[in-house]
Amino acid sequence: MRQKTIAAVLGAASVLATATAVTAQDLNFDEYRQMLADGNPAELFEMEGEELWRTARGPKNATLEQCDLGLGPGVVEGAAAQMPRYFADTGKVQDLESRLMTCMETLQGIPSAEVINGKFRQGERGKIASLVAYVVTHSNGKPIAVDLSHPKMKEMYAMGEKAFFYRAGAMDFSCASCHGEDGKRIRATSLPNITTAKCAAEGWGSWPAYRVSNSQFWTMQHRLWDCFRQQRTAEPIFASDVTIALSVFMAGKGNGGQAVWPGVKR
Amino acid sequence: MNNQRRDALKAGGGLGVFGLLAAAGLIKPEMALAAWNKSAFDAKSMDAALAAIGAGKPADSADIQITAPDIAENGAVVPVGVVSNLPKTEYVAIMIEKNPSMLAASFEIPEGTMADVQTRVKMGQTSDVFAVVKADGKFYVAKKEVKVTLGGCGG
Amino acid sequence: MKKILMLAPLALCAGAALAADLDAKVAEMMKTSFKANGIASLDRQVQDEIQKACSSPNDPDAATMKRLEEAQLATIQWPADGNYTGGDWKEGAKIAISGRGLTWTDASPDNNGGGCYNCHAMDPAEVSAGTIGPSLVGYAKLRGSSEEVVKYTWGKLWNAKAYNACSNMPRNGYGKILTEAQIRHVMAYLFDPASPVNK
Amino acid sequence: MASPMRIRAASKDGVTEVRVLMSHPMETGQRKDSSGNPIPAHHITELSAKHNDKVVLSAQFGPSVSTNPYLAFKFKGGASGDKLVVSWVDNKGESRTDEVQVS
Repeated sequence: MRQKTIAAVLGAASVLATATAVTAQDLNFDEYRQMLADGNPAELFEMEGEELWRTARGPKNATLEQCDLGLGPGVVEGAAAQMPRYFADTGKVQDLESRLMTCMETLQGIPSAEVINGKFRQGERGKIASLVAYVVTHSNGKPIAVDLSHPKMKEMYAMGEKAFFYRAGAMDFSCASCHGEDGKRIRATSLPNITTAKCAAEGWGSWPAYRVSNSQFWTMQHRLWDCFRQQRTAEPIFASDVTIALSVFMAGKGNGGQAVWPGVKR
Repeated sequence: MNNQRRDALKAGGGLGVFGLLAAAGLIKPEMALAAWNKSAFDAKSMDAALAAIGAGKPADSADIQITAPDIAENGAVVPVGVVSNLPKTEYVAIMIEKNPSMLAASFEIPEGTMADVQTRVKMGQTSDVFAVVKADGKFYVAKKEVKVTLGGCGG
Repeated sequence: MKKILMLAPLALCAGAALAADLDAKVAEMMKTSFKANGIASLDRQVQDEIQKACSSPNDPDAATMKRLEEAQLATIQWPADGNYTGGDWKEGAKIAISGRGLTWTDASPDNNGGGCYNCHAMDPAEVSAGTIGPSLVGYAKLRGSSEEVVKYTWGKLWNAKAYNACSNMPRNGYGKILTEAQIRHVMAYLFDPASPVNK
Repeated sequence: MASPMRIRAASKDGVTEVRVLMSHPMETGQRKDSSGNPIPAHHITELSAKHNDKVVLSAQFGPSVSTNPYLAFKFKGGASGDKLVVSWVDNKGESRTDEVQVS
């Protein structure tokens, strides 16, 4: 994409780069990933999430069984595949995590601030992750089907696309620095080109995921938070507009692709 | 699905855990006495680890299959499966040559159970993975190399 | 875009106004959606000229690129004593491997890695090498160590945007990611005949 | 208390295949925390699986087994509705037992 011929030096460099293959080895992890797909430890979080969904908690001592994820109160089947979506009751575009936060506040009386100001994998935010594991499992294998027709969804998509290319921080990175070209890797990790429908679906449709490198279950909010950390920006606020906008952009771009939820990652 | 949780056994103090399990009728009393093979798990060389499980110098065998990826995306979780086609296989051990603790796991295979186990192990670096099998009283071995790579931004 | 312009100039005017509105909203969002944490302060969300110019799918026009590059070139600090490559390649290897530093989980803004392997192949024995940037395997063996190559490499390490305003490569020297001494070690890693990069 | 295991046991053509996921840190004892203090070893040491009243597998684990361990094995026999019980203990004396019906 951004290839430019500058000095003769760099011109020579690109020729030489093709002449000296790094290693003959193509880093193909298909076999490895296939072996992990059966018995994804994310199932342990899913079990916890299912129990949490049905457990009366919070000041109102209520369960989440009346939580409306967009398909009606209590409907979990297929709900995640259609998120983020515009919710009339909050007047906001919400992803799964921010919607669960709303349900916990309205049904159970658990203040959203506890989640927003909390830490990943701890307290109420940690509980949301387990709930996410449970909810997304009920959209596993379904096509990503995000409705972009509402004006607020359209706006979020447009803002997400802009945010995707927004360079900032100590290293000048944008999301596109790593996810804007086909077939690239950071070290041995392959990077989906989110600007294509196919790879946007692969990216969106494979998170949340269990990460084998640290044995943690990461939601998309967590994934984006750590992308920004590595981008060397300031810290994104949990469920803030930028996280929702990027989610709408990715999910919308990947519409029609298959969700493989929860995923398992390196 | 979660009725499992309700059957959870709360381990109390006092009784040794396996004693407690045995008392609860969940395991055989013999097993409660079978101690974890500390010297084998603490062994710092392959020879010492093999000696500690009583394997000595096992013979190479083509009847042992190791299922593991040629290349792993992360060393924290490497799937390893062992199938032994040796008659009367009674024991299977998985060892990682370049790990600080070489013996990863061992399995007692009672009669009626197939010599076909899978688990996942940590690997600090590219290494040979060994499957040591005891069949009809004798020890055999097979190995397979697994390459371990590094990913991510490293920050 | 050009076709739309010819067919419906009015719609474009409206579109341009909306686009400016959108840009303003996005710039606002890129501040209000973030908070300072440790060394990662909120001013990181404010774009400088380069970041702003390079925040769309396409690079700016050639004249703009040239102007930006000239300004970046002027920021490069060349070694006062002319010592470009006299670092320790072994130290350079450590810097090239380490991707650490400057995140909100790093306590200090100093002692950062260069993260070179995140994007580049260098030592051919290192399998886990990224491909966002070109392979640097055999760097000096293939390019030689002429003054031109050495100076270009120093400049590229110090401020990659001087040679391509919208390069994906961080501005290591200008951005205080690496110190001059660290850059010299990385230079040695690239140029020392004993370095595995050149084996 | 330790979190529940996810156990699946399916019988087909006279063979029951068992797959178990355990929730456990499997800490090696070789890592350090952010302040540089060593994190003590904490890992499952022994595991057993019983079909009705018969032990069908017993295992010993060291710290090299991955966090949240996975185990799969097969035994002859077993029918839909049979009881399958898996128990583990770790080096700190914590334990967990879960059971499922063979499907």
